[in-house]
Amino acid sequence: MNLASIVNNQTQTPEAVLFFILAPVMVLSALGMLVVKKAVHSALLLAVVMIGLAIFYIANEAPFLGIVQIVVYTGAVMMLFLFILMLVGVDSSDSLEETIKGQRISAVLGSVGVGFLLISLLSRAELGRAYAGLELVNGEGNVQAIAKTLFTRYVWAFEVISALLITAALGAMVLAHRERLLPRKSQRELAAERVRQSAIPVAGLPGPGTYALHNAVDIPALLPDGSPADSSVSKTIAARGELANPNTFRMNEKNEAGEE
Amino acid sequence: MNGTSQMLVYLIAIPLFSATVLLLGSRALDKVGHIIGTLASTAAFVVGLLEFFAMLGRAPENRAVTQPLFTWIEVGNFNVGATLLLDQLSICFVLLITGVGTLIHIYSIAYMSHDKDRRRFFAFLNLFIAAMLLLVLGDSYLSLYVGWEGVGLASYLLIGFWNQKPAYATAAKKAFVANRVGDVGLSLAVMIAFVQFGSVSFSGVAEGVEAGKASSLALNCLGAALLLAAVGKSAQFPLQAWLGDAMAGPTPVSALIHAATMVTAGVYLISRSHFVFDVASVAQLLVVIVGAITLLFGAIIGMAKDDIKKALAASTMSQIGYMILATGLGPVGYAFAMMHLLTHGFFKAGMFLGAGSVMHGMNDEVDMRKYGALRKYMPVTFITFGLGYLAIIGVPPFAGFYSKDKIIEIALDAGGAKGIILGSITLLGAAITAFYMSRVMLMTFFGSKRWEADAHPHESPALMTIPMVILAIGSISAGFIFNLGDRFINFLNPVFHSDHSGHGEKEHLLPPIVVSALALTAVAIGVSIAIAKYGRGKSIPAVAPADVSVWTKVARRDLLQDDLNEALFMRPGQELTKALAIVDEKVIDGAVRGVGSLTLDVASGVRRTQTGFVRSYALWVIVGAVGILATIAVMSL
Amino acid sequence: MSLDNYLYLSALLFTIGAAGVLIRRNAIVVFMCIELMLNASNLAFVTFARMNGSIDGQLFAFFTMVVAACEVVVGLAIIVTIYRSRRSASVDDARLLKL
Amino acid sequence: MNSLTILGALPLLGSAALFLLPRANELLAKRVALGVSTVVAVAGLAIAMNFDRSVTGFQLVEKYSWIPAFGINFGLGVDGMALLLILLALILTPIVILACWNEAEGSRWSVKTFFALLLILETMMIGVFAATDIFLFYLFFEAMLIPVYFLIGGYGSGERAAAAVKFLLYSLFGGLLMLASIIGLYVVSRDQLGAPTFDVTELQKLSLNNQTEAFLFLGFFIAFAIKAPLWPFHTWLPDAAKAATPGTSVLLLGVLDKVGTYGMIRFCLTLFPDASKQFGPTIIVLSLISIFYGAFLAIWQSNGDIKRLISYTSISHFGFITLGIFAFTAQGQSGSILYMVNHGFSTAALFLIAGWMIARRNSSKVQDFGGLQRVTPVLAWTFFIAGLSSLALPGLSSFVSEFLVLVGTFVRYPLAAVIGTLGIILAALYILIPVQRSLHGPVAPGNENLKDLNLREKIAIAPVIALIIFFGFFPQILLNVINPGAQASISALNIGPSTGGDK
Repeated sequence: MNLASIVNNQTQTPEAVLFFILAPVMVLSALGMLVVKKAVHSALLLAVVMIGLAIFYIANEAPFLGIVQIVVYTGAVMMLFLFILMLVGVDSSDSLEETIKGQRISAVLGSVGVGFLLISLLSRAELGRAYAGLELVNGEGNVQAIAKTLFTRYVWAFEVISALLITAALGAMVLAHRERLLPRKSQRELAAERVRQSAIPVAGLPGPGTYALHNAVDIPALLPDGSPADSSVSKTIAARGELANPNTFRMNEKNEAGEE
Repeated sequence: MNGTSQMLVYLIAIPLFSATVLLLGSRALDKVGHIIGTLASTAAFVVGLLEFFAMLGRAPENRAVTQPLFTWIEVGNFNVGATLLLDQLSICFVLLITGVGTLIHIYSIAYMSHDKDRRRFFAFLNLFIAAMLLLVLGDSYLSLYVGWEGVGLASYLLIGFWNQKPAYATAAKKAFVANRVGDVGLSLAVMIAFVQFGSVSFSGVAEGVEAGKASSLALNCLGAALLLAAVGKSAQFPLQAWLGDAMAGPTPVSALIHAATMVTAGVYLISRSHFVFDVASVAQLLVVIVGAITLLFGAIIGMAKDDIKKALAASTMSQIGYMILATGLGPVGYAFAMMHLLTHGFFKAGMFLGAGSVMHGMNDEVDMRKYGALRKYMPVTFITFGLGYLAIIGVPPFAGFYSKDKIIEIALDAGGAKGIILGSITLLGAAITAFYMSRVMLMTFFGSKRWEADAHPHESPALMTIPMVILAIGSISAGFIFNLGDRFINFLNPVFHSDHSGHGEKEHLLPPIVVSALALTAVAIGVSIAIAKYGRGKSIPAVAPADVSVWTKVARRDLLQDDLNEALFMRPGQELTKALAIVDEKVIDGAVRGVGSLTLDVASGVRRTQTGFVRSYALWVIVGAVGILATIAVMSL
Repeated sequence: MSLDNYLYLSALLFTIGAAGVLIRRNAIVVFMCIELMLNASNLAFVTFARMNGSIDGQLFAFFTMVVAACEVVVGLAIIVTIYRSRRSASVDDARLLKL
Repeated sequence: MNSLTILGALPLLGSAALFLLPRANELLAKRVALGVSTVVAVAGLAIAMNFDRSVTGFQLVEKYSWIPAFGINFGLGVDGMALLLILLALILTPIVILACWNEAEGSRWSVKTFFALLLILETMMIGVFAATDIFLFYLFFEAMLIPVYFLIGGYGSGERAAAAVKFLLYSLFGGLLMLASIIGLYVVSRDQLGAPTFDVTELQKLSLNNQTEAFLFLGFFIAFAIKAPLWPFHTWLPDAAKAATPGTSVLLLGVLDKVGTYGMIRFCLTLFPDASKQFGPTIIVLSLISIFYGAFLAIWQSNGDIKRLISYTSISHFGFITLGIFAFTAQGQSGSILYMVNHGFSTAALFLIAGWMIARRNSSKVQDFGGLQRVTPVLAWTFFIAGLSSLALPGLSSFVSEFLVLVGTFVRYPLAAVIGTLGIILAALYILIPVQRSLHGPVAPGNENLKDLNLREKIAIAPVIALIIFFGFFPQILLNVINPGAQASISALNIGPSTGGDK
């Protein structure tokens, strides 16, 4: 017997168990989305909800949708979100301080109202209580069933939605396209500009350790006057505070060092 | 049945065509414009004469002829043809209009010779002749209406001929508007006639009245409406105020339009509508009252005027009062009214031309106080003017005697107290007429010279004097000829159906000879007072004395007619206009704009909900969702 | 267990997602909450499909996923564009709609 | 036969051609516009020759199914009234183009666009009068606003933007009410006739209950009263007329506003006879108010703006037109229709000449003129004749129509007619006062060197003046076309004696 089949309008016990374990997790995750400060955390919590949903789809005899949910949402869409978060700034955390007067309280009231009304209406709705189940329909397999309907009855909608998809892709490209305000500079111009801006050395930055007595990457090069050139060392190293002092490798001091 | 004539249309068409040519023509026509105009008028006169003789050749009951031209307006049973009608009544007018009109055209050639717009002047004169002929030739009230307003237009144009002077332009406007008030009456009359009789032609209405189609109330309303029209056009009380100002026009215009022809159109209208007034006793009484009041009104104003033209205008008003009064006296009066109208046409036109001649010689001075002793310098003018003077005051055997005397006679015969009152008024009017006309005569031609320094009076050229002479001849003879064996009365009889050819047979209040004696006595009294006051040896101040009685002041102000009009109509009208302008701006448009600004206010209030925070908007979405869900929940309970 | 429980869960997740949209200010988190709402409705679709014994619910869920994918692509591109010009991913900072 | 469609399409094609012309070659654009409109006018007159005056219904009928689901047809056809109004539009358009040759120069937009808009407007005018399908009528009714809006807003003067918006909002408001009524008619026709229809002749067969009819009537009537405009829906007109170029004003007042009164006859009276009777007395009162209100404000404007003055006189005249329509008599009806045509010509003349005066003097204030008769006699005389036509001087065309309206009203409502007749006194004032101020008197400073009309202007104004005079004496030519339809519409009302004098 199929685990998903319905008996006396009731699901079988394993499904109930699954539901009562997963549903609270999902609700809590969803609620968590509202309260966590960091957007990344919200995204992760959303992913949890989505995976839960995918499982429920499968439980609801929609394996195809379940897979698609994981592939498209949890895979593609959530990745997209994360990419954007990276672009916008990973750690830009939201202040949860409300700035619009009365917004939060009315939001909570409104949402609670919607939820309350939805649930109460659902509970009173006549939903065709003799549940049919999808065993018959999914007889040849869920994907086949979906395909059969999609390419017959919904073929027009399918075509339209594909047009929508293409349009959306185009739209995204247009939006992301940065309008060029000035003509592109040729290499020659770039070079001339570079020479004119004396702040940047024309010949390129010195490598680490040049003229110094050591050529490790954390040793700054020495300028002609003997002072160390900070720009010759990677900034990361400088940030870590792992910059070595070239003076420690000076000749006259080397002896002192050797003596020690 | 009436005969037809194919020539009637030329009466109107010739002057109309000439007017069009003169108006549209270029400056090249300037040199011959006056000749074309005069020829057109003369041609119309010739046509009129031909028609007249043709008419005399027919039996009295077949003398009326018609000429249907085309269907003018036909809607449902409202059917008005453009048809011309020439009967005994119209032919009198046709001859008067074209005859006097032609004389005045001739006179104007000289009078207007220095005006660079002379061509235009003649065009207007021709336009007037055409319109006036249409007025008297139309066979329906509506055709008459066209001529009626046409002469009003011509009058407007001619009064305002020198409209570069604001006062003259205002006078023209005043005349037109006063006439328009009268036109309301004519409009209403046509409407009443149509509703009551289904026809607006004279014959149709006459038949309807005869058949008793209309109630007495309707007939009296019709009569009153017609009277209103006549009052407006003929400058009768209470619409008389425009006539004095109308003297702003060139003097030939005053002679033709505002003395001889147009202003008598009211008399024509009432006479033409005799069938209505014969059965509408109240309207008829109103006619008499209007005539009587105007008669005295004009006479009183005439006494106080120093402007020779305004004095003559007041006299015109008064004389037309006589005519109107006569028409109000029933069948017996129409013919006498017509007779007085024709004789008045001669002598008043003659006197106006005389006045014009005087002005011509006196640098366009109109103030009689600056005349005096002109008889030696302008002999022809003096003699023709004097003949007219004798005619108007009613000295036998001049024309005015016959016509005015008859009116006094029938006024006395009106019966009872009415007869006595009317008789006294007409006699009083005759006395006053004699007084103020003598005053004009004395101040202008006798006494001492009171000229302005640069005045060089001289006799006018022949082109001006000849018409005056012809008119003077008319003033002498017309009355006598008309009255010879009641010829005129009998001629008009088929129109008025008044079987009073032997009016002598009726019971008189006083015998005719006594009436004539009374009238002559009244005239004599008037003349004597005038001589006593303005005669030989009396000094006449060059400036009108200010220390005169209140009555004189009132009379000089035209018996306060303008003040009254201003207080009753103009001021309230102006206030109303101003108030309405404010209402339009503030209330009606204010309401409209109020809707606009209300929308803006509401919008700026609602705008506050748009904080720009996308989360607030989202909140509203949620609120909406809650609302929808709640509705579903409530509905499904 | 009744299948209704899936629906209740779906409603609950949907509500939480909505609340997240209203409360969080980081555009990316808001966006993730929207995804949560879409996913919650997908769960309802799938459950309905099972209840009614018809595959259509699953197809709807499938379509929703495609649309959601499109939305994510465009939405994130917009976020990036805004971030590039404003140096901020907070939805409160972009309030040009206000007059 | 689809002569009406072709007629209507011609100006549209012309405007398309204008848009294709080079912007710089203004003269070419003007010539093309004049040529196209003249051709259309000639074609219209040729079509009119085929009109059978003895038939009462629609002629030159065309009908193509357009939106079958709602029973909407592309239906065209004309009766006497529609034909005359179309001809009015066709004759006025070339005259306006010729008269306003240089009007569009120096504006925000190009000259060719101005003339293209005029031609588009001509198409709309033909369409609105020829439509026999209410939906199509509504379409033209609203679409007409577009070119006018741009003509006012793009080429006007002063507060043109505000005036254009005011005009647009007013008209849209009315149009909305009408749309509601049209939808109402659609619903009723679907219920009663089985299939929904918008055909005017079909819709006459409906039997509506009183309340429905009253509401539907009001929807149409208010839209038309705004368009006409009737007091108190008039305040857009003076603003629009003042801001618009004279040519636009001519078409706006001369033709477009006639859609209001035309609609009252075509739709209000025929579709809602009972409601028309019910509201008749009220509308008579509104008309009387309009007559006097417009007249008084016109008199007031003789201290002010000449274009506003003319538009207020039009409000007064429109009062006469509605008076005649709702008198429900043959005379009133024919008179009103004739009035529409005559008013078109007299207002056209007034506006065109006022426009020339303003262009010469660079001011639209009446006080700034003065003594023009001495300086520019032809200009002054044409203005004077146009003014006389406006005050309905007998012998000029508007007299016949005004008098017919009054007679027709007198038959049914004597008191209203008496009051209305008093309006002619005010007419004399509102014409003669500005005439005196602007044409007479001493030459006002600044006017000494004004130029008289040139040949182009004379050619433009001559036909209008000629028609004004001609139709004063031969109105029967027009009345023969008008009468059958007018009498049919009155007898369809079934409202007792429709003409006077039947005793």
